[in-house]
Amino acid sequence: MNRSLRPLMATVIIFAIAYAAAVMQFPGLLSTRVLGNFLTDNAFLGITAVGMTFVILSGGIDLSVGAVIGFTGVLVAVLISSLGLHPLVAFAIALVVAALFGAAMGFAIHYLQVPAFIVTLAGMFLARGGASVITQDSVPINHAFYSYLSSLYFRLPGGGRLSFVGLLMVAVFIVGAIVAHRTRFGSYVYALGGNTTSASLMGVPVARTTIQIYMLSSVLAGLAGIVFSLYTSAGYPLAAVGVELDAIGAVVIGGTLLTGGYGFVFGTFVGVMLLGLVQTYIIFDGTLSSWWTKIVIGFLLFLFIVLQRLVFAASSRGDRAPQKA
Amino acid sequence: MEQTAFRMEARGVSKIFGNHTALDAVEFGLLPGEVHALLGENGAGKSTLIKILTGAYQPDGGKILVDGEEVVLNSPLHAQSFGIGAVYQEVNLLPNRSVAENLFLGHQPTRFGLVDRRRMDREARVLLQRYGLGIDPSSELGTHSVAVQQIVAIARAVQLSGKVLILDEPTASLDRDEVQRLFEVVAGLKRDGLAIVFITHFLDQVFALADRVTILRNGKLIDTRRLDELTRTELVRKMLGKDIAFSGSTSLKTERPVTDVLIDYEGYGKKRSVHPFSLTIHKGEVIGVAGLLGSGRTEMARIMFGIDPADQGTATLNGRPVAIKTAVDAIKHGFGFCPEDRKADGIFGELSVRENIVIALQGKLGWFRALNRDEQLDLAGQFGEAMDIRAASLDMPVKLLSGGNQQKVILARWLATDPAFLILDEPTRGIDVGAHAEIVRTINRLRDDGMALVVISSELDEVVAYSSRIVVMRDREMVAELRGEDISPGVIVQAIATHGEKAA
Amino acid sequence: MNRLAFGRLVNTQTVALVGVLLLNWLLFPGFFKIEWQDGRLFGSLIDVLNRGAPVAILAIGMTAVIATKGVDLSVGAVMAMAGAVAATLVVAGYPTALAIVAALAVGLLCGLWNGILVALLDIQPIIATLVLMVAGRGIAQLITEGSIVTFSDPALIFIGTGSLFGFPMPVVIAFTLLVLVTLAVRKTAIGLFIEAVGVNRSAATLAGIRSRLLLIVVYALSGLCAAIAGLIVTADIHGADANNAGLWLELDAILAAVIGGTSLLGGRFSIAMSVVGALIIQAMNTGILVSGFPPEFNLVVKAGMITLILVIQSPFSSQFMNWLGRRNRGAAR
Amino acid sequence: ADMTIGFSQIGSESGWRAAETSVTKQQAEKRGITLKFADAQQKQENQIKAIRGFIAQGVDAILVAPVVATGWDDVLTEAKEAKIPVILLDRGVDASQDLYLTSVASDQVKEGKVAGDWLVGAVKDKDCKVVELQGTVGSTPAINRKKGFEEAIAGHNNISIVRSQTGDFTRSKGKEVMEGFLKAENGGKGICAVYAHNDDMAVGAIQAIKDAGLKPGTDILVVSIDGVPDIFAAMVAGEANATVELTPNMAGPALDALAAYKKDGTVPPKFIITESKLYTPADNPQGEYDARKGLGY
Ligand SMILES: Nc1ncnc2c1ncn2[C@@H]1O[C@H](COP(=O)(O)OP(=O)(O)OP(=O)(O)O)[C@@H](O)[C@H]1O
Ligand SMILES: Nc1ncnc2c1ncn2[C@@H]1O[C@H](COP(=O)(O)OP(=O)(O)OP(=O)(O)O)[C@@H](O)[C@H]1O
Ligand SMILES: [Mg+2]
Ligand SMILES: [Mg+2]
Repeated sequence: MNRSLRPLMATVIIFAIAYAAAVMQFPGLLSTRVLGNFLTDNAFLGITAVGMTFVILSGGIDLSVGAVIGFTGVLVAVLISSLGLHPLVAFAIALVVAALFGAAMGFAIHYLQVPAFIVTLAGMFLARGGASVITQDSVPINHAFYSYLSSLYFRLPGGGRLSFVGLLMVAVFIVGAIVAHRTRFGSYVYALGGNTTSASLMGVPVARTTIQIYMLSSVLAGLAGIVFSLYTSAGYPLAAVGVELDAIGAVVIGGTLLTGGYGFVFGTFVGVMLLGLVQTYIIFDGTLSSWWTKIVIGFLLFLFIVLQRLVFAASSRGDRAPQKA
Repeated sequence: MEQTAFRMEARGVSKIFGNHTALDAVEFGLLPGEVHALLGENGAGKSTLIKILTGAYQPDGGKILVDGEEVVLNSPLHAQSFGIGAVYQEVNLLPNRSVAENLFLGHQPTRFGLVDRRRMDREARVLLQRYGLGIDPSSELGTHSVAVQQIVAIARAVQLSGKVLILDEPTASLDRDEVQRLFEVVAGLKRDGLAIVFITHFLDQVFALADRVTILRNGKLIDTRRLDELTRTELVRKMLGKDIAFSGSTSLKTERPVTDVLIDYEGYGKKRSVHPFSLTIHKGEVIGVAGLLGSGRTEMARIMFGIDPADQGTATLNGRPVAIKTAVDAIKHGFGFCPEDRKADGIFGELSVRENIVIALQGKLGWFRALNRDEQLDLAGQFGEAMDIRAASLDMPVKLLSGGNQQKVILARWLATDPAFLILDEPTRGIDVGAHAEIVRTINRLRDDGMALVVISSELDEVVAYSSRIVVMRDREMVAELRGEDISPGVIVQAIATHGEKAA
Repeated sequence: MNRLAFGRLVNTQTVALVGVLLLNWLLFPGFFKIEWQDGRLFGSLIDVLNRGAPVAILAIGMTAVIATKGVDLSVGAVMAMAGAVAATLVVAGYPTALAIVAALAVGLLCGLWNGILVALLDIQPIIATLVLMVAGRGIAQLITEGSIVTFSDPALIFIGTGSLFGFPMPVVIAFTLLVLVTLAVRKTAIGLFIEAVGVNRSAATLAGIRSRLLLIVVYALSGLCAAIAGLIVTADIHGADANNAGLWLELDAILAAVIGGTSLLGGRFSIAMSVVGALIIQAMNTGILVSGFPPEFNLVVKAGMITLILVIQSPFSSQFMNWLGRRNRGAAR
Repeated sequence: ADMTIGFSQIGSESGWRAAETSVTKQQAEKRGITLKFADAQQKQENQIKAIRGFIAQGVDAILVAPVVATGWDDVLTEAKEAKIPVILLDRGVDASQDLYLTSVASDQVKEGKVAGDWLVGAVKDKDCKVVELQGTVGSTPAINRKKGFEEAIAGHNNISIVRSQTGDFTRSKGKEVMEGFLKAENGGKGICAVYAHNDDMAVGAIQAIKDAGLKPGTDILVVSIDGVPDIFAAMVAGEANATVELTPNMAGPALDALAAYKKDGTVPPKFIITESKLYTPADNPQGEYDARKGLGY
């Protein structure tokens, strides 16, 4: 098997085992309702994580995504509620703003050679601060189109709902996977993650690709912000605090190496679902206090990475077996 | 518009790094259908020149012409669009991607805007076959040896170059057959009218392949000549600015009296890596290790040094059994190891030359017996001088040194630990004739001082020059041990081949 | 020699610090006023030192970790744990010394845990330490049961609010730690080894450096520093606030190290400069406080300042300065 | 009847919040109710997930302490469709009133107003410069408590807020910010009172005032909101002047209303407003301290 597929396989296996174990304890977890909720509730995280996957594959990191979600939400809300724009116009504006923001970060990372960690940290402060400068309150969005979008869903047998935002996330994952694995841009992303110097000597347009990667991440975070605002019908400057860590966690659990160059978009999907499963499991359990919740999440995270290493080690044994002629 | 016959031309090109002038108004012209050797000592500026010719660096002065027209090459990609392809000195590929993708990155065949993987793999397979490489194009490049990667890099460059092909020390990690194949490919390209730049430190290869030579010294152009106007001695004199004795090929293999045994490996090996081997190494002896690509020479060295600890057999040092489970153990017992992949395993790029030299000794001394700055400077100065390291300052980052000088730094690092047993994996890779002779001399000197050495090299002439005994590896198995009369390139080749036939 | 030492003091970090301080002075004229009161120094400048101390202490450990190409996200949570342990123990009537030792031991243990995950299990540092970042705060809350454990033990409080030679204790502790750790890494070979492991771990191992042990020691140091910082903030407010102690301070500590010139890619590091970085961050915070800006602008101002400092520090701008210099010289000719 | 109730709590960001959680658990236990608890770690999205999870499990009722006012329509509609009554604790929401059974909460604007009124009464006609320690920027209580206080002092020109910064609802930031205020206002000599949006920040501010060599409660008046044990301890020491209680027992009235509704369909009032009681050193602070100590603050 291809070496780089192994962590992905590990994640998928762990997810399957974890899900089976959880269902044994709470059969309710198998209902279409829970499955539908998985997609809907994690839609904004999933969309963000797709962008984060590209960033991490290229060897970078984007700490600003949570703040960008908050900022776009507020921007969209203010554009619709205060300025009376049509939501679609507001979406377009928000995505353009997000794209510019991402481009500026990519520009700073490439041309000023400041580490991505720090540029995007400053970006996080800026977006979060910008949102609270626009408004401190949470701004409700009342618009017919909004209610239409947010209540758009297919009913599944068994009371579950397949919502518009859930499907949107799936679509973003599919497009993301195609872009990452089947386009030149995707191969450039992996190239940057492999070795920037080599990539540039091999003719990869490093500056353009870097800027595009951070643009992509910010645009997807912006899209996630729109989804979040659909989800809550409001824009709130403090929305989605800390989502960047969840997104990074999902990407890494999904088998992508933080050092860049290895990983799959699909792995991130499994990672998001795994995080969702942990949360749902804890809710179903319902006996954990605030602190035990944190301890258990930390412990499960630990368990996943250790298991992943074990599966990885087990499958890489016999890697360089001598091929006697 | 000035018209010249040159396919590509550099006029008065200069490059300055900080205070150091790496290139000083260099003139360089390439004719279509020629193989042009670019020669010079380590640090002469060869790699810098080709980086400028391929847009990886911007010149600080002068201009570049392609087909008589002035161009500004602002990136390798831009250079590629002019049909200029290059293999850089350090293998610059992506270990994390498949072989096929490394071959086609940026030019992947597409269908409906998406990369057509199947076609890409198919084309890659065909392409690699020209170089006799039967590897799976969808396998990860990083899982292959340096040599394989080198071939892939060459295949990529050839593929991209419509007009100019630049090869910076492409043969450094190739064995004879591979070199031969490469030469055939280059000859074919030459017939097709490509202009080819060829950088190497192997003068034999220069004479075998090149039509013209350009010689650089200290960043200055010394001469450009047709090769048939030059003798070997003249060439070397131009490169070094002085005469040298070819100690390498003239040294005498005196049958040495067998002295004390230093280390004795008995049935030593590691499952799934190297078959158990037995080897007795005496003080004052050089064991040469020969073998084909991927025959397991590097792996054997790593086992000897405890990086991948052996799981069977015993090692006896000075008559006492020793357990060598880590590099730290090995160093404690007076071992040293110069790895083959200098960039990945040898050099601390950001650290200074001084720190790079003292680090192994410091590692041996431990955390708390720190060498102070003066001691470090002393040591670095002493061993730097012994190895003739050309560095503007001992405090400059080692990554700014030329490839050959980096190799010398690593050697100096181990000599500073005063080892009893030194393992050198391809120590002369990428080293100029002067330094090459220097290293061969050093190996001989160390042997005479009573040190035991194991030297892995793909250069049979070189192995023959300094080895007291030669072991031949094949398929990760030690298949022959040659001594005395048998130590000659012909016998070695035969040993590899014969055993190969037997095994097949 | 003297000129050399002085020259080393004039660098982007110190210039930035002086710049921020001057800006504060423009916004608030009394900024540099220092008074002697009740046997100790008082003034905004002292506040900067005092409030900057916890992050400075975190930055000391963080710098070493970052120099090995790692990062330690758990320091904030470790601070909370150490504080919780110390406070609960003194409230339960144990001697102060025991409480302090226990808190430090907890920090050390956490650091060892991180180090083992990174060095022995080869887990990527960001994820390895994320485990403790999440779980650690939970453990701290478990100890305090979510409430603020208030204590009145004078010896413990002294760590946070006492003073020595006129300086607040946190400043004294941070300074002592800075000197000790700097000596420890520079007078031994540890500093060189840290840089070597950070630049090229594989080569370091081949050169006979015990890189795994070194990594464990470095993370343990970071944990210990976090525990000390945790004790200080706990002592400062006479209570262990497991919910908020050290919250997001890991980001400040990383920022301090980066402003201090340590690359997140590992290699060269300077602990003293990281401490200066921490002071720059605190000077910014204090400046925002005394300036009277509405709080909703805090983050925007901070983002702007960070960007400015990093742009000034970037290789790009030094190239730009070189280019300017060369052009001017060219013009003069 | 054996009832299972889901409780979606915001998180555990302060001692008061911890007390609310433990009181809610106690109240449920007292009534023989099984409580499913979910901590949202300060995130609305987690609360929505939790509520959806409760619906999927088919609980009998849901308690929510909403982290923000907006964004609840969809999930509350889902609960309504599943015929699960929802009760809001501690804060209200901007959603149609028929989506929840009742809302048990304090009036945050009033809390600020009570604090402001106390200050107006305490300083009479004297000039008074107030410094304000705000809660987390953008949080509902911070916005409302600021508003209420400003309403109370409006029209009293002798009282003015001279500085206002966020102390993030924490003790340590409260202390740090207060230190800054003291420096900025001439060593604190110009400050007559500090108004903190919660008691934790007030406790921090008290320490800062003491460190600066002034007497909190005398040189600088201290008024704040919540009524946590430590502020009563400060009152005992004469270092705090007033606090407005925010009871952690929101669950008691909520569960009572729920029980009545389940029993015979009694529809409770839409808003059950808890009392915003003012406590001063005259109200037996030692007794209040002792009474609260065991509540999990
Ligand atoms: N990026 C750089 N910064 C500073 N100095 C550099 C840089 N690159 C090369 N140099 C210096 O320029 C000189 C020429 O180096 P170059 O790599 O071109 O030599 P070379 O002829 O290719 O040597 P070798 O045969 O060892 O590969 C050397 O002295 C080297 O130290
Ligand atoms: N031509 C090849 N085709 C496929 N795999 C190869 C080839 N050459 C080398 N390899 C792989 O790389 C490994 C090389 O092992 P090792 O590096 O110990 O060999 P070596 O004799 O030192 O060769 P080198 O000349 O590369 O130094 C082999 O085990 C093999 O898996
Ligand atoms: Mg070179
Ligand atoms: Mg080898």
